[in-house]
Amino acid sequence: MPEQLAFTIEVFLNGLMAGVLYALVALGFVLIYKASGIFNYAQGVMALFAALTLAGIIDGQVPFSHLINAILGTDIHHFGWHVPAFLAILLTMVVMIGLAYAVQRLVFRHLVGQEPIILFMATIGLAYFLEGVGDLMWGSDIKSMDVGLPQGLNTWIDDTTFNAFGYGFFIDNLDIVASIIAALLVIGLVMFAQYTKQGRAMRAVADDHQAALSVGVSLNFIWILVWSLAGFVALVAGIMWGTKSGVQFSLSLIALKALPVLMLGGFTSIPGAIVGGLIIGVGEKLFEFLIGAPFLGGATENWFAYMLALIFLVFRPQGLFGEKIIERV
Amino acid sequence: MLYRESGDFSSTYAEDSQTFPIKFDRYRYYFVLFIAIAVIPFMINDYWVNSLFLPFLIYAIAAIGLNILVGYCGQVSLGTGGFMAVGAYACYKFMTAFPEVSMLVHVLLSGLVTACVGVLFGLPSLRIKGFYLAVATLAAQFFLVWLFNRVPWFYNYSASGQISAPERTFFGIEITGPNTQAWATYLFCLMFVIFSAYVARNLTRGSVGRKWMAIRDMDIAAEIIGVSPLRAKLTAFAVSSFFIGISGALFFSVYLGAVEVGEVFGIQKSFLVLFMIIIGGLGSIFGSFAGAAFLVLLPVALKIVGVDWLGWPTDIVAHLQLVIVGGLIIIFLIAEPHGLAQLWRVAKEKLRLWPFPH
Amino acid sequence: MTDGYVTADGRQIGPVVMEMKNITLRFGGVEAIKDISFDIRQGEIRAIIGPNGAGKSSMLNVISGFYVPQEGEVWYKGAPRPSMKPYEVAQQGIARTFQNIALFEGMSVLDNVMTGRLTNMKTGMFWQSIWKGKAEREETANREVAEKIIDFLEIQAIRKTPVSRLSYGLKKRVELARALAAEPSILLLDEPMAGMNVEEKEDMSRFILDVNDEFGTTIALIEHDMGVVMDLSDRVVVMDYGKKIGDGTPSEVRNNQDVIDAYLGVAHD
Amino acid sequence: MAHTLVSADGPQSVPALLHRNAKQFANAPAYREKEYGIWQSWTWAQTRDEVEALALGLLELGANEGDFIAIIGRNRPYLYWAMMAAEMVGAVPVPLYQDANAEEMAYVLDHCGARFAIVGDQEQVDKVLDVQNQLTQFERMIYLDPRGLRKYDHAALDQYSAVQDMGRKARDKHIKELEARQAKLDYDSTGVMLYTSGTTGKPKGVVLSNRNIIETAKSSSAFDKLRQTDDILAYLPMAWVGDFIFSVGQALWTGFCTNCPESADTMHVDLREIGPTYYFAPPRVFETQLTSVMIRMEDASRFKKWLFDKFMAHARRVGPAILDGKSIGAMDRAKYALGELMIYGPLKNTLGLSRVRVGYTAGEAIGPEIFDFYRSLGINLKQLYGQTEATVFITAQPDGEVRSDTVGVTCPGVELKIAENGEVFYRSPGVFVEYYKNPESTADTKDAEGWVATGDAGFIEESSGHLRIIDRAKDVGKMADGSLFAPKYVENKLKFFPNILEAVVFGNGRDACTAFINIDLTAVGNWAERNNIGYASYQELARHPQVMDTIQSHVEEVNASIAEDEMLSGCQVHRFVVLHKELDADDGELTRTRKVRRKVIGEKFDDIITALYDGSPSVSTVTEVTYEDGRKGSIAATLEVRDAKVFADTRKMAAQ
Repeated sequence: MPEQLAFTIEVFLNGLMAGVLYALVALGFVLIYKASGIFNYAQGVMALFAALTLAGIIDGQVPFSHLINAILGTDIHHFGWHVPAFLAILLTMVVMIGLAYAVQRLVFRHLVGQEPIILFMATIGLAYFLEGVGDLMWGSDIKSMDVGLPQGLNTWIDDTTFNAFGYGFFIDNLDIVASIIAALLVIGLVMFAQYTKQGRAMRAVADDHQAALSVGVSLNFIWILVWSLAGFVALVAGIMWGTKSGVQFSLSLIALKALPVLMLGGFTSIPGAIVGGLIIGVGEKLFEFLIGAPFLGGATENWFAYMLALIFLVFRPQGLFGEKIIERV
Repeated sequence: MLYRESGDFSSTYAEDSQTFPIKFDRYRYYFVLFIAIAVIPFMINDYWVNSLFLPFLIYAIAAIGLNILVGYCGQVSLGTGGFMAVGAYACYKFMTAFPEVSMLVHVLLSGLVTACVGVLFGLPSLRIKGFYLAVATLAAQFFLVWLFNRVPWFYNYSASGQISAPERTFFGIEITGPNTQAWATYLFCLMFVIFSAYVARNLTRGSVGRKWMAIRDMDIAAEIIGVSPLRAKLTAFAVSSFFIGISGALFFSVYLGAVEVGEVFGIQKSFLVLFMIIIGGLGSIFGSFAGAAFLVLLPVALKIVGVDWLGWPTDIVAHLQLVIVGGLIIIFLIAEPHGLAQLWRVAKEKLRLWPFPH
Repeated sequence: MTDGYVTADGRQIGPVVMEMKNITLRFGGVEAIKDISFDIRQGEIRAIIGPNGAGKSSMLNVISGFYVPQEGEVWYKGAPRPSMKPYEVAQQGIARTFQNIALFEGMSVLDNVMTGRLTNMKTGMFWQSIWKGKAEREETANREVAEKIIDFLEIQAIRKTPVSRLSYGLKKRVELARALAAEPSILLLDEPMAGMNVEEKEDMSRFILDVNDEFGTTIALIEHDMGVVMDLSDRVVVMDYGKKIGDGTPSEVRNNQDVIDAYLGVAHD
Repeated sequence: MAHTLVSADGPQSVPALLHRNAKQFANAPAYREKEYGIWQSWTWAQTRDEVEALALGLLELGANEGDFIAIIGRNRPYLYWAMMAAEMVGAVPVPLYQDANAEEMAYVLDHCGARFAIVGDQEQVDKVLDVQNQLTQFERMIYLDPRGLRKYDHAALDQYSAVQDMGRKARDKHIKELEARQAKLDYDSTGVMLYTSGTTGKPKGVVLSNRNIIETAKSSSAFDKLRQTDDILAYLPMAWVGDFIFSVGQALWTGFCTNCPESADTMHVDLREIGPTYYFAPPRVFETQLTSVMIRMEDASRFKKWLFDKFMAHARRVGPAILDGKSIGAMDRAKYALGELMIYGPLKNTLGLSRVRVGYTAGEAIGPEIFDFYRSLGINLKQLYGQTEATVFITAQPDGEVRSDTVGVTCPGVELKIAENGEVFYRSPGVFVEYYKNPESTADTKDAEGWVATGDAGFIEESSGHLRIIDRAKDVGKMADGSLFAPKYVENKLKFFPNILEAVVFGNGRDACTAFINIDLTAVGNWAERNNIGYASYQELARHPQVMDTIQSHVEEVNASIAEDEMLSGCQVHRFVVLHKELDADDGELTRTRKVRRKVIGEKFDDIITALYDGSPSVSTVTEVTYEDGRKGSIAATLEVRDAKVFADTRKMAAQ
């Protein structure tokens, strides 16, 4: 029956758009992982941190105001100015680069050569740390974020689909814009990795540290670079999620969404991240719509992605596009 | 400095491989045991029990469990919260289904149930390794929490969707429910702690333990010298989950009394226990205790200092806590990957060599 | 299956215990081993030599069941060996050491040696969790064996040291101890002397010989230092580019033209 | 459960004592050995069975009464049992120095005409096989450790355990005979024969009867109130009479436990684990231990060093007094107690001496500060004076009367007399029977009334009644000006400096004294490292000017102290050299017990001695050396000869 079919298609489209966002976040992971073997659990919190910072800068908050007030007993909150979105984004990016530098300098430079799992746990620690700092800087209250992205029902699609199917798809402009930006960003990053000097250096490092070193690539630089890129991705993701549902802790959970994407796509594969993202995005929405909600009491998005990835991994441990692991002794 | 070891030798392998080969350590251990069993129960009140002792004891069990999996067998799991939930809900179902049975049985059974679930989610560990596995265990975490949230049978169709512990006894003494006594709940949990530590120690010192550690240190070599990865990993998952299940059961029935799975056994819980063993020391039972104690005491200490003394708003202290815990994890991973346990070991070595430096 | 016979160098060795029959092993397209056959006799020291990348290690991995050959059979104790997991092979009494040391860094020397006994330790989890009684008795019994090995290889002094603190040479010795602890019927040594100084090499050779005649252990070893091999082994298989180019006593092999060619200009590292 | 003495009509032989212990202390530990990671232990009952099994085995192999059975190897329970087993079958055990070279071994084996040898491992088996063809009576060898011996021809070779099994099987066949032979043993039958390393000439076989062994063991045990629960560590050569008396004589008499280390290089670890209550070590052991303590403390943190120095100073002040039970101020006692907790206790613990109740040193004079160091820690370290011919004990220091410069009062049952030339004579139940196959030397050491010449010069202090030894009697000579020349006395004073390992003083019949000096490589080497002075060899280090200076300052200090003693002030060292090689038993320059062989050295280095006296500033020489593996080589060197300041008699100076 067309009605049902139409719903399904609508769900599919929404899934697709969510998927693009997943892909974007996942890309952040892949970049860092490829270049430094670090599986950055803190990616999500970085998005939150970026969003908080951006929102904070835009309406001119004083960083650490709560803490300062608590210590000095003062009562300062705002500088009393408002920073234009564009400038604010630039400033935030600067902050994120500074963060990238600090993280590389203070944490991972001391953990070079550790097993991946140690690094992974370190990023969990980092996640906690960042979350705490973010809250201390800007306060933990939910902030709205407006950088001028269009929002609300896209009437054009609504009309056309209505005329076509006799049922109007409800698709949010934000999602469309977001997925377009994400798509562009994804393409951009791939280009960067493939064609720029730094990009190639980055891949060289990913393939073989020693070799890269011997041809004079500065690991330190590359690592700071990838962390900055990850920061940038986080910022973009933060903006979109923030605009959609406000800047709050739950934002950091998109990391948890991205993990299964990676397991599906393989930690080292950029296309994997993209395809994986789409599969998961579409998959979980459809599953929820067709099975979850009607039969399982809903909210299956929480685990569907993981279960899918898990089952998938058991049969193909290296993921969709990951290289096959040959064990030696 | 305090050690007097000469003349303290072993003439059988049993003596040589006992847990505390050095007399001095042995006596100190007996002393601590004595304090814990025969002194503390007479000195504590509800406040101390609920703010310190119960959480410490219960987390210690969970930490021991997780340490067996992560520290001894090298399989990182982020599903601890989920498994504790299994323990809790299993316990709840048993308590409600068989009211007259002793709590002891309920808790142990919950442990067994969790062990089975653990094995189930351990199966993938045969194919996937390292943090692939770590991430995979998140599946368990989310799925289980969702399960207990969404399937009414688990919470006996209660309107709130919560589970709350009815009054149950152990040898006629009330252990759960509103009107329990501090010493009773304390001793009940202590009993399980001692049991867990004893079993964990025995397993890790023997052939099972060596299989686990072999897998941890170099799985391929382990398989080639005759260790079946399947059995080694699954036993680790089973034992680990067994303890985690017990702690989950106690956490719900004795400590909290009522639980909303989402907030109590969420992923944060998984991380908390993981942090305990990282700070305490991977691959060390003492470390499990140290870590648990540390992360139980820290918030209390912070609250006392931040809120009570300095009069800061609680949320700021809470955020500060995040920063400190996160920072500590990183610092420990960088400076002392073997955690407090290692620091303790080093200190001990220094004392034994005193007055010589090496 | 033939009986014991005397090598051309006049040493009495036993009947065939293991036989490779037309083994071929491929990785993707690459042929690591091409249709190789040879046998290992009871109580002998059998060397597999050849330049780097000749497929020696792959051969050892086939024997220890870590690689499964696409073609050919491994005969063990007079019967074709069904395909089995490496740990099952180990339980059949085949122990080995590794080219780049594969000790369990997180454990003490003693514990590492004890892991060699794992295949003999059968007590169930339940009894182990109680420890007293069954488990403890088993532990002691196996500890005695382990200690004999430790004494034999003269590593008493480092018994309780974590292996991570040991020198390279000692690690190699501990690894040998771990393999011996299993009381194997066949002992595979993958370049036991790689990266050792002359002194350490001498010690190691001595130990290998002692093991062979104290315990009568059959030994198959890989080494590309010709000199060492010639002194140690009863019979030698020479491999090059995955093919067998020679098989016989050291003296026979030494005069084999193909072998000489293969070794000409081959860098010994 | 201290054990009460049994009167002389008690057990009359070593085997008899063994049987008594097997009954009386059946389940008490008799022997322990660190092997396979733990202390393998045997109770007295088990020991008796092991020994008996071996004895029966020996009978099966055809051991006769009066046979000599050589025993060679490091200290192991099995070898002690071998001695007892030998005595059981009426044979005489002859322990040999395991590090003796082939010729020495050949001589002894041939001299006593041993039929059997019971040895430790391949090394000794090979040694004996080498010399076997020179031996007429030698028949079979029994070895302990089968390693590497599998391929040997076993026609005349048996494994220890195999012999025991043999014995157990043949029990019924031989047990009567064995008992009969043991029954025959009495106080006068030979218990053991020990070869004295002999500072000059060939070793002599000292025959000791059961009386000698048991009477000495009895009286000395009583003297120090040894207990059945005591523990000793057996690590000194089994061929040395001391080890025999401690690990067999006294062990059997009081029934305490003898512990054998795993190997020479784990000695210190094992010592620490066992923590003996009754401990003997020659001065050099205490010396090296003290040196290593000081060296280890060097890299300790400032605070620890400060603590260490502070408390050690206090200990030096009051420690010995406290040990001697003198009355000390409460304040000092308190401080000492604190020190015990902070420093002394831990130190004794790490040294493995915390349980020592009776500690002895002998054989050489011990440096006062070394001696005091240990006593100040509260370790009851004492000196004794003895020799093989006396079954060890001649004099010993009773608790509470301990000094570094005397060797104590006569042991129970011992009489002393001093000859005009100052030589010390003694008479006691411990006096040996004879030198085997050597009546004339027997005669000139032991006279008709049983007085034995020690060959040492000394005198008895009127004040304390303690004996003081100056030197070997024959070494005490006259200088050109007729004044007394006591080289050992000077040498000891020199050797008390950690930097000086050995010293040989010359001057007999000359107008002045000169000296050879060996530096202590550990001590000086460590000093060199700390002042980053590089050196490739002992020789190079010994040549180093700064080292020479240090040694010179030591020599001059010694001269100063000698100057204070009227009698000996002539013995001040005028010139000295630091030798280019370490004096070594393998080169015959020292005895196996590391006593200096004056004559040998004098001949070997006469060119250097001439240089010492003809005033030349340096001397070049070539010396032959023997390496561990027995190969010979030679080293050439040019040595600097130094003049040392000498002092006039200080009392005159004080007068000015």
